[in-house]
Amino acid sequence: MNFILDYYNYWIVVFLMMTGFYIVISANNLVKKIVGLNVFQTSVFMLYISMGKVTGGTAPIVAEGVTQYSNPLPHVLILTAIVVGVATTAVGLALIIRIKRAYGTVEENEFDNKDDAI
Amino acid sequence: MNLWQGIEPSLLISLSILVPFIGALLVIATGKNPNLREAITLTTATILFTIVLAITDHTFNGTVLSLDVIELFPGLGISFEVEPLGVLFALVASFLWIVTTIYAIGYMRGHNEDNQTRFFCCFALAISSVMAICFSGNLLTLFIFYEVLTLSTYPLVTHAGTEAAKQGGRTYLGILLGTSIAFLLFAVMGTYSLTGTLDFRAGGIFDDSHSKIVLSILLVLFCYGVGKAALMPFHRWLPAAMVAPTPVSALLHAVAVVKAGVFSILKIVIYIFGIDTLKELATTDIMLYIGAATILLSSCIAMTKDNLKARLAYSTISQLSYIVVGALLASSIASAGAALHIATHAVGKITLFFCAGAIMVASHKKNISEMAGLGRQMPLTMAAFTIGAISIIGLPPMAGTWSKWYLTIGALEADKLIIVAVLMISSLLNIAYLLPIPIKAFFNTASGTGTGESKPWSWSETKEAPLPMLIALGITSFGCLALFFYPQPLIDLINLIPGVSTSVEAASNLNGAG
Amino acid sequence: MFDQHLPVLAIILPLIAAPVTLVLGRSILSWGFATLISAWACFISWQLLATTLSEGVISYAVGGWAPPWGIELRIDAVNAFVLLVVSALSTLVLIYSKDSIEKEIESSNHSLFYTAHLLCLAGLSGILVTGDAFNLFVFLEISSLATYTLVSLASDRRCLTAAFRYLVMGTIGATFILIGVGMLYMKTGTLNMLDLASRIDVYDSSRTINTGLAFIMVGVSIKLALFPLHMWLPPAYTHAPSAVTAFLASTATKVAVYVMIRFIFTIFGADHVFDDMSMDLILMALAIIAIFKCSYMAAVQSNVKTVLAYSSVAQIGYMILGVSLVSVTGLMAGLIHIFNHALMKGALFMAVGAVFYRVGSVDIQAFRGLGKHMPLTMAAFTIAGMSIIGVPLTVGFISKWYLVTAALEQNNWVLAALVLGGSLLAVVYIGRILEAAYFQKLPETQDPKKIKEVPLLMLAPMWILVLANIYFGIDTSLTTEAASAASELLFQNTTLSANQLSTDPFTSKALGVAP
Amino acid sequence: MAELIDLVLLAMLALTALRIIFLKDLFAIVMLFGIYSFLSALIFINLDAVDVAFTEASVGAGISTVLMLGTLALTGRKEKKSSRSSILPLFVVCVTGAALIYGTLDMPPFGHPDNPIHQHVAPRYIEESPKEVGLPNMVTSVLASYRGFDTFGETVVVFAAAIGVLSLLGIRRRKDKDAPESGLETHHVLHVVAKVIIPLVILFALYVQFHGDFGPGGGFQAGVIGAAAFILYALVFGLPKSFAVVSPKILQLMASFGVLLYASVGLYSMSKGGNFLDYNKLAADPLAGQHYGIIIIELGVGITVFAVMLSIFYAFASQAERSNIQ
Amino acid sequence: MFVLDIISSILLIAGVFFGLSGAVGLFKFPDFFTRVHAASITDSIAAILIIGGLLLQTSFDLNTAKLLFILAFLMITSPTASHALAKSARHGGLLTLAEVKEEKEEKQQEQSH
Repeated sequence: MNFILDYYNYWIVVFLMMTGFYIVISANNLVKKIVGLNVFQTSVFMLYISMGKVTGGTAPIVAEGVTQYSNPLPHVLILTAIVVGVATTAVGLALIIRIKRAYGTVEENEFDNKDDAI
Repeated sequence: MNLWQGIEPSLLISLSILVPFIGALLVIATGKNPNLREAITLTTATILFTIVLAITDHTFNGTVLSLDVIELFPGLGISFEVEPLGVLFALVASFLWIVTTIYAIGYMRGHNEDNQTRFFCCFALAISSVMAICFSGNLLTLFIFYEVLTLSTYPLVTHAGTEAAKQGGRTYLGILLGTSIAFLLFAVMGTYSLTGTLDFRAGGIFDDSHSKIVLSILLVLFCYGVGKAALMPFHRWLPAAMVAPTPVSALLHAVAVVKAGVFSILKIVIYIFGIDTLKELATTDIMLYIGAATILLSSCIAMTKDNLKARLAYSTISQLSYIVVGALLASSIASAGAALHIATHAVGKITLFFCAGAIMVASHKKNISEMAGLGRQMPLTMAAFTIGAISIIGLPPMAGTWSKWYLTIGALEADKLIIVAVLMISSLLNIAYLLPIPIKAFFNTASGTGTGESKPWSWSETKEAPLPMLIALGITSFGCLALFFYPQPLIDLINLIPGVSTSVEAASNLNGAG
Repeated sequence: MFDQHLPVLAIILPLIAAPVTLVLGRSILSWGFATLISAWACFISWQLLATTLSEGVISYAVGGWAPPWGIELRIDAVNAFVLLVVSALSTLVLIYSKDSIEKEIESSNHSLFYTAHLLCLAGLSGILVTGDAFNLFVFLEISSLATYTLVSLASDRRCLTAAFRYLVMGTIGATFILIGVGMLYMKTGTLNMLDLASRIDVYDSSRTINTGLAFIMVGVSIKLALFPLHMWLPPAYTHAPSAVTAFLASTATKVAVYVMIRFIFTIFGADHVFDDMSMDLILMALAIIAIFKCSYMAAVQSNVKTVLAYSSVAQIGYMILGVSLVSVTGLMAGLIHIFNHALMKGALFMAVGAVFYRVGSVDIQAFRGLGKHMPLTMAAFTIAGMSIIGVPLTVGFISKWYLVTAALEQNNWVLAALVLGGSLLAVVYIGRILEAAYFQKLPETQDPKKIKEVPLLMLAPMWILVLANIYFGIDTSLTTEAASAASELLFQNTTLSANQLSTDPFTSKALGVAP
Repeated sequence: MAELIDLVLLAMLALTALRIIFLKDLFAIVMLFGIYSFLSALIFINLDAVDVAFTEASVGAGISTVLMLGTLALTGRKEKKSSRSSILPLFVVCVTGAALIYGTLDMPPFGHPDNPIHQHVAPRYIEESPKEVGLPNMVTSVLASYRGFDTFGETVVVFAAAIGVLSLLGIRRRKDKDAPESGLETHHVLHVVAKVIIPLVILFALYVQFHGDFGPGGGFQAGVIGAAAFILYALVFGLPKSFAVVSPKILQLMASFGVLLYASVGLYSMSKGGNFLDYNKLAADPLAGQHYGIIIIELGVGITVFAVMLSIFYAFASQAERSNIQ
Repeated sequence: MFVLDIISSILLIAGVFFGLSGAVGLFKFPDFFTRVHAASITDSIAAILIIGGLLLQTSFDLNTAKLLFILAFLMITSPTASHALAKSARHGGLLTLAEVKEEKEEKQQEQSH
């Protein structure tokens, strides 16, 4: 029981990651792929944040009478990672729009048929 | 006979390699003007020959010429060192280059080929890499210039640019590059990792510490890695290369390239393995018999060929195997015979090829069956052909006699009677596929002209090849004769090779010692 | 005055130059500026290499915070060596691209192209120079984003789908790396590479650490297109503008290889990765499959750029093979091949770009008869091709030599034979192109007057690379010196991290002295 | 109690994710992703990561969703039936997941105070940073000072994204005046309300920008919120009007300027003899120096993010207009 | 403070009730406009009640002010949102139930004639 209490968080997060990962590699629609990518990354962020948590700690902002702070480092890393994620998303979506204009579809198998695939 | 007294001996090596190279550049530069271009080629060839003569001079005086160019890997690099065997080969190649150039001028013009500049340029490049091979001081250098030779002759093979030529070129490049990368380089690096050196040393670089099995494997790798030696089953490239213009076939595929192959094998056998080590290897005999088989088989194939050049090509294959066999007999006399055969066969075979080219230019005949009665039209050519043929067969009074003689003695000394038998049989085969040609040419009347022999023969009906070609023919066929009556310089040169001697008792002493 | 700042300058020069280039706008201006900056960066990395070879490791604490609290830039022979390759290639490609992109990228995007190129350069340099695992991720993303942009700049619509695939695969790879780094951080509490190295040993053979290792390996393998994960590379290289392909093919994957080497040797320690996890067998198997499968694929393609792309995957196989041999010589062979392959592929792709510039197609049919009409370009192509094959007196021969030597050192004769056999396939795919170029006539559709040599600005960098191919194939002192120094250093690290246990990781003593 | 909330939220997340897999309506998928993002933001708050939550809510749920919707407007909202088999992906995912689960088994227990990461590097941030950097918000001080180089790289990533989107889409300004006036010009209520709200939003953005040192917030959040204000304006009053307010060209300049501002701080500290981004050298008193440095670089980040986000939106929106006209 | 707690909890519970009812309505109601009506309950009355409840929980300091701000924002934005939704739906030519019925009847009359 204690074991489960220690790890349930990680396990659910892993499950979420894999859901996102599955969407990425299984989806045929490019927009859905991008959504999956975001779900995947957001779940990874959760992994980081949950490792920074200290039970009984508070947000790492100095306040009187608080001794136990959660770990600020993962927060910093994830702040960066989130922005990186949105940057990638933007470029990906822009690509999708261009693909739509060039091929008239955003379904992977369809525009594969329109070109001789390499 | 040393015109280059003034020059620092070790400089001669670099000269001998650079001169043809510069010649090639000049040829490109003067490509617009054929006369100038060919004059340059000719002068380059002559200069080169004098240089090689000078080097020979030094070798006889016993001065050691060596030159380290650059270190590719720590303790291993491109380096040159003159030794008798190389000098012998260099002499042959550079001398025949002059002759071939004269011939080629006549041929190319008579045939008015295009891309002549590329032709002469690549030709010079090939010669320069041959020189480098001759004087290479270690296995790496040998390998590198072996590759360069392959690549520089590829354009010559595909010279015509026709589909057939490209096909031939593919086979040529495929087999030569393939074997050399897959086997030769492998063997070279294996040797390096075993001994830590690649230098050519008298008596070989292997000692008893190395396991005989590995050495046996290496030997096989070397023999097949040097694809230019055309040991069966890697001989296909040589007939394929016959699509090239005849001068190319003559010099490169009767002399330079193939001889570079057998030369490499000789050199590896003598200076890497060492004759004594060779005796103890299991695979030596195997390769020996493969060589013997090649001799017989290719002679048989030669008989079936009607195309003259193809027949000569297969004859070349069998003759090359003589040298391989001689090398693998692991007896000093046999090695001497092999070395000598490089020279004698070169002279003989180039004569034959010249004749083939002359016939092609003069009467546009490729096939032997069409050549009946040709002797009346081209008596000189056919006479030369006869001389060359006899020399190849090894009958006195032609040069071929000596080399075969020594080979046979060597075989006897190594008491390998089978090999003796093989040599004899193959001589018969040579007779069978070479002599009929001149006989037909002289004594049969051309099939078309009905009863030709009724009217006497007169100069009027001769249609000889252009003059330069005839000159070349004359020189080489004279060479065949000369080498029979005056082989001494070459033999002396060969006797300088460590562990190799033409005298039976010296050999036996040496074996006793070894 | 900036001497002690060289490590950071190598990154921030292009980083700062990028926005300036965007502001400059006009194509010619931004070209000149970008080229200058890149050349300067190249000079800096040269200085860095010289310094590291003479004085050893340079450590630079960004923001003045001593590692592991701040971010450390750490330069040793390894990354200085690769950094030199990257910056030098970038400079040459920039010179080349001025004319090349005229044909391939619409003029409104030229300044954006240069900006993206500089960003990519900055990202790659950052990956190389940084000594911090997470900082590496950030710069990885910078370079990746710039790369997607560069690939998608081409005029052919297929570049879009190629770029998208690249983006998805690349992001997955980056996220895997992120997961892996997270697991390491979770067990050790630090992100600084050396500190990680010293603290991982405490938790050695922990399941979390091993999973982290696995994820990082997979992520990096995606980035470097190791065999089963290479599917994004051929389309991307085929449809990207030629200048971009020349740059990426010769730098991006190399940097990924460096990352793998860095993680294996410096952080996890070769003994752990190879002995405990027997990662070397996996890598070796994949590398060999890559060499043969992709060389074969290259031999059957009709688009020359695709041919070269597949050949790149095969060549990466050689590098990984060198790494997987777990010997100083093997690693050295890998590093040398990083350098040499950059030279060959750069030259090859530049030549192909030149052909596209004149003929407007890179199909193998388009090469017919070019030997006569574009002699210099095709000569360059020929020599570089020889180098790929591994013909003596070219760099290709050198790397093959060291690779085979490394294999034979371990008496692994089969492997040596395989390596040599692989180069036979190279003969095939290069031979096809050369034959078309030299032994076929120009098709009637092309008028011979239009097909002439390309401008000097395209020829010059191409030939600089070709000459480098020959020069470094003959005088190998620089490459061998740097590479051997690097590989010895890496193996030291492996042993070092083991006995760092005794020293206290909190003190910066174990982390090398900050200048 | 906290664990309970955590568990509930995680469960909701799992449901949302699964739903995304099986839905075919892309619009719904995107909306679900927005929800997913918000839920994860809640989890972040629950795990004491207020700054992250703030960023996730504004960047992840805000901008990303808007961009996805913009894309959907152009690509259509229905996903076609795909013929591809889902066996291989499922297999890959299962393997990866199994590996991850295997990896979790040796992880330090969740939330345990003496986990390695709370022992090794972080303690200094927690104990020293108020004295060394002088900011109550440790995240900001680590972000901007200890790991300032990361943040610099991150700003450049954003910039790179702008480059990518511009090179792909470009911002086309409509030449033809007779084209239908876009925006929601008939919604008078919207106009009024927007006019009321937008200033407040901008004010809030500024607050977040400059209060970031003391509470949650900072350059990124501020930049995004500011961009949101203008996006609202563009939505309500139409693209041409907002072009008139902030033209794309100016945005490009701003984006570059932000990065350069950040870099200039580093260069200045170098010229003062410190290392790159060494704020201690910026002023006589190290603490003051840190303060100046952080404020300036946060400003740089804010400007860049604002400019980039807005111009990305411009690019997407101008595409939409184009397709409307055609 | 006991009284305040009770009041606040009452408010909270009421708010939650309205929120739920709004959600239920969102699912149950027949057409778009009625659903908008149901949804707008959630973010008008429910929000007011919940925030009111929270207000009583605070110790009347900065947080109180913040909550009030939020409330004000919601009061402005959520009606506007619902309005905009309905209006644009109307622009898009969406009909209310009644209108749909009328149309049906007209059709039937036409057919009967």
